[in-house]
Amino acid sequence: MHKIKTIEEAMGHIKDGMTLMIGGFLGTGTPETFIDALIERGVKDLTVIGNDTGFPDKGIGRLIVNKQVKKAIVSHIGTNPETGRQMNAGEIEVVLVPQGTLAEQVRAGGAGLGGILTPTGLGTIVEEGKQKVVVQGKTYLVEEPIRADVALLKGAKVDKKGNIYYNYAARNFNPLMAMAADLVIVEAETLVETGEIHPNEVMTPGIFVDMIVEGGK
Amino acid sequence: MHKIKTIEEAMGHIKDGMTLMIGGFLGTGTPETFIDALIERGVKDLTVIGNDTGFPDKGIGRLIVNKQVKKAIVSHIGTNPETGRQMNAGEIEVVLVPQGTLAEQVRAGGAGLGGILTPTGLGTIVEEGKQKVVVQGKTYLVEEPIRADVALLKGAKVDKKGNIYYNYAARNFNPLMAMAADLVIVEAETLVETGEIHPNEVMTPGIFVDMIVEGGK
Amino acid sequence: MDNIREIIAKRVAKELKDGDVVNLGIGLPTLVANYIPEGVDIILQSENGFVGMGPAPEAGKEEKDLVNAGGLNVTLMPGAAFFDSATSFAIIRGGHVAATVLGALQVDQKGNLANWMIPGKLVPGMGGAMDLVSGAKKVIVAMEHTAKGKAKILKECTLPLTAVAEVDLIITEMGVMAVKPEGLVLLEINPAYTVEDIKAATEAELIIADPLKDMTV
Amino acid sequence: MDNIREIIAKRVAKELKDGDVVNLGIGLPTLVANYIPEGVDIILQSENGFVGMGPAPEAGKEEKDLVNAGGLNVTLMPGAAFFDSATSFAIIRGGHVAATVLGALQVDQKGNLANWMIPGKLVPGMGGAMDLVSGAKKVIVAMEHTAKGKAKILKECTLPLTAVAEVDLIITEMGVMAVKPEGLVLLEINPAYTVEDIKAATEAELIIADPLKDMTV
Repeated sequence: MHKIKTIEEAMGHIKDGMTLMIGGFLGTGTPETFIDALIERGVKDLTVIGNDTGFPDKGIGRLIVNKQVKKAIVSHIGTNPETGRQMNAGEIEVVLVPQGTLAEQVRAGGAGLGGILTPTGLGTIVEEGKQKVVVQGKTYLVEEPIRADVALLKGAKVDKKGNIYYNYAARNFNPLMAMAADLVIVEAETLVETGEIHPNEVMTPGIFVDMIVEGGK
Repeated sequence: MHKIKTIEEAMGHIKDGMTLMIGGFLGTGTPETFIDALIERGVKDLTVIGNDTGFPDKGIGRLIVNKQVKKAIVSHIGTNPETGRQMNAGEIEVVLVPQGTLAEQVRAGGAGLGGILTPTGLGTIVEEGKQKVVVQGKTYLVEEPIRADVALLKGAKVDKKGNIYYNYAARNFNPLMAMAADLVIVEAETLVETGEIHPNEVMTPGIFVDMIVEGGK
Repeated sequence: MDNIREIIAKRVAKELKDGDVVNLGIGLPTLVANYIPEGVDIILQSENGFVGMGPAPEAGKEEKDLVNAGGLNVTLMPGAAFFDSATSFAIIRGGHVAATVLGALQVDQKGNLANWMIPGKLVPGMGGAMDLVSGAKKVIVAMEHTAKGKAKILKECTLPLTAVAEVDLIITEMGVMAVKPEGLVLLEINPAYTVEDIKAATEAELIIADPLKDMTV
Repeated sequence: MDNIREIIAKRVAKELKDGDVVNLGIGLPTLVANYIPEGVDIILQSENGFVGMGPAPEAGKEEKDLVNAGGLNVTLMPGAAFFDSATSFAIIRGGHVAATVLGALQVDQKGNLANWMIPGKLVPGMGGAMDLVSGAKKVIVAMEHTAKGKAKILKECTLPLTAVAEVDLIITEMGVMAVKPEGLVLLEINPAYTVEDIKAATEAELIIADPLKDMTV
C-alpha cells in the first residue's frame, strides 16, 4: 500500500461536479497546495463542504473567487464578500449550517450513524424541513449525515502509512472529514517515517487516508 | 482552582444509590485505586456504567463481587461469571448495550445531543421499546444520551489543571465519560506539572476534570 | 464610542467567576478578556478548537496555526488543550461552557436573540453562535444599547432568530437587564442615564428592579 | 480438533486482501492472523481502541495497557494508532473495516447471525459484535460446521439475533458458503467430505455452485 503520490496523480482524481470536503477554519488547516492545484486544473461545478469560505485570497475562498464552486455547505461566509455577492446574484447556492451541527453531520457520515439529535437551531429557520424527535421530554432536530466524494486535508506531520498529527488550531474539521469521504487525500507539511508519530499521539489513523502528497505550506 | 485531592476527599463524594461511569475495558484503564476505596467505604446500591464488568478480581467486577452494584449498564459480562450468577438470581439488574452504541450514548450525554441514530441492533431484541427514525430511506434506532453523577477515570499522565494523557488501550471509554458526569475524578498514574503534556497531545482537556487523585497503579 | 465599549466590557467581566470556561464572541466581547478582575482565573474557549486562549502575541512572535475563531493570532495560557471541531462543540453544546458573551442585532424580552442575518441584506451565517447560545450555561448579550438611535432591545425580534429564549443577561452602556419568567428586568443602571432615558431607548417592556442598583465598572 | 480450527483459519486468511483493515473476533478467528499469505499486509483493528495490532509478545516483554479486546497482551505493528471507544466504533460502524471474522452459535440462509446469548442459559452480552456485523463491509462467520453433531447453519435462527441479513460468507471445516439473493450457496467443498456429508450436517437449504470448487488451504 504505497500512499505517497505526486500532486498531479492525487488531484487527477478530482472531476467536475464532485463533492469535496476541505479541512480548515478561515484557512488555518486548509491544504492550500491542493487549492492551488484545483485552480490550475480548473475543475468546476464543485460542491464544497467546509467550516467557512475563508477569505478571497485564503482557504476555500479562492475556489469561490475563481468561480469553481456551484454549492457551498458551510457555517459562515462573512469573511469572504465574494461568496455573498455570488449568492445574491444567484451564481452559487449556499447552505448555512450551525458549526457544531456541521461537525456532527460530517462525523456521523464517517461513523455510520444515521444522524444526530441536536437542540441547536430549534425555533429558527434552521429547523425548516427537518424531522423532530422527542427524547426524555425534550424536542430535538434530526440532523442527517454528510459524506463527500473526496476529502482534502492538511497535516503538520504525516507518516508513510498516512497517520496524521495536526498542529494547534489547524486540526478543526480535518479529523472528521478524514472519515467521511470515499477518497481521502492529505497534504503533508512534513512527511515523516512510519513510527515517528507515537501511536498514542496519532490524531487521524492512517487507515482513513488513501493518498499523501508531500509539500504543504 | 485547586483540583488535587486526597483519595478520602474525592471518594467522600460518592454516596449510596449514585450512578457511576467507570473507565476501562476489561480492567485496562480502570482506576483500580478508586475501586479499592469504594470497596473499603462500602457504598452500595450503585448503578455502574462501563464497557464490561471486568473479571472477578479486576476492574468493575470487584464491585459486583462485593455486592455494591444494583444495576450495571455494560456491553458484556462474559468474563465475570459472578455478574451472570447475580443476574440469574435476581440480585442485580443488567442492561446489555452494543459497545459502539454505549460509546455514542455516553458521548451524546456529554455533548448535549439528544442521542444518535444507529443501524446497530435493528431487527434484534436491542430495538425493543426504542423509537425509530427513517433517514435517507434507511431505518435507524434512536439511542438516547446517558449521563452519570460521577465519572471515575484513570490517566497515565495528568497535569495539575486536569489535562489527561492516556496510554495505549487504557484510553477506551475514559475520554467520553470525562464529558458526561456531574463530577469527574481522575486517578493519575503520574501527576505532572501543567505544560508537561503538549497542548496538541492532551486527550481529555482539564476543563472536564473536577478532582485529581495522585497514585494510580 | 471606545468609552462605551470599555464600559460594557468591564461590566461583563464582573459576571465571570474563577474557574469559568468562557467563550467570547468576535468584536466587543473579545475586549472582556482585558478586564478580568485580579485573582479571577477564567479559561477562554475558542470554538475553532482549543481552551486556554491567551492574549494577542507581541509583533513578530506570532505562531502559525495559533489563531482564534476570528483568524487572529493569539497566545496560549498554561494548561491549554487542542481538539477537533466535534469536540469543540461537544464542549459548547454539552454545557461545559459557563458563559458565552456575544453581540446581537436584536434581543427581546423573552430572551430571543437575532444576530446572524438580515434577510436580503446581510447573510454572514451563524457560525458557532446557534450552538453557543443553545449550549452555554449563561448567555450574556454585550452590545451598545441602540443602533444609530434605533432600539435593539425589543418586545419581539423581527429578524431571523439565532435561538429561542436562551439569553440570560443583556449588558449595554446604559445598564444590566436580566431575562426572567416575569419579563425583562432592569437590574442596574449606569448613573449617567435616567430610567426614562433607558425606557426611551428600549422597545421591550422593562420591569425596574427595586432596589435598582448602580452599574459600577 | 486443532486441525479443524487450523483448516478454517487458513481458509479465512485467503479472503483477506493487501491493505485490508480486519477485525478478528476472540477464539478461532484470532488464529487467522497466523496464516496471512506472504506479501499480504493486513491491518488488524482491535475494538478496545487501536489499529496495527501485532502478535502476542515474548514472555517477559508484555507492555502494560497494550492488550487486545480479550484482555491479552499483544504487540504493535509499525504505524499503529490508538483512539477512544467512540472512534473505534466509528471505524467499525462507518464501514472502514473491510472484513470482520467472528464465530456463531447459529447462522441462517438469509445471513442472519446469532452469537451473543442463549436465553435462560448463557448471556455473555453482545460486546462489539452487533456493531461489527452491522458495519463491516464483509462479514465472515468462521466456525466448526456443527456443535456436538447439531446443525448450526439453519433455515432460520432460533436464538436472539446479533444482526439481520449481514453475513456474507460462512467458512467451516467442510466448506465455504456465501449468502446470496437466491439463497445459501456452497462455493467450495473440503475434499475430505462429500456434498451429501455437508447437506446432512446443514439444516439450511444449500444451493450447490456449478462448478463446485475444492476448498484449498
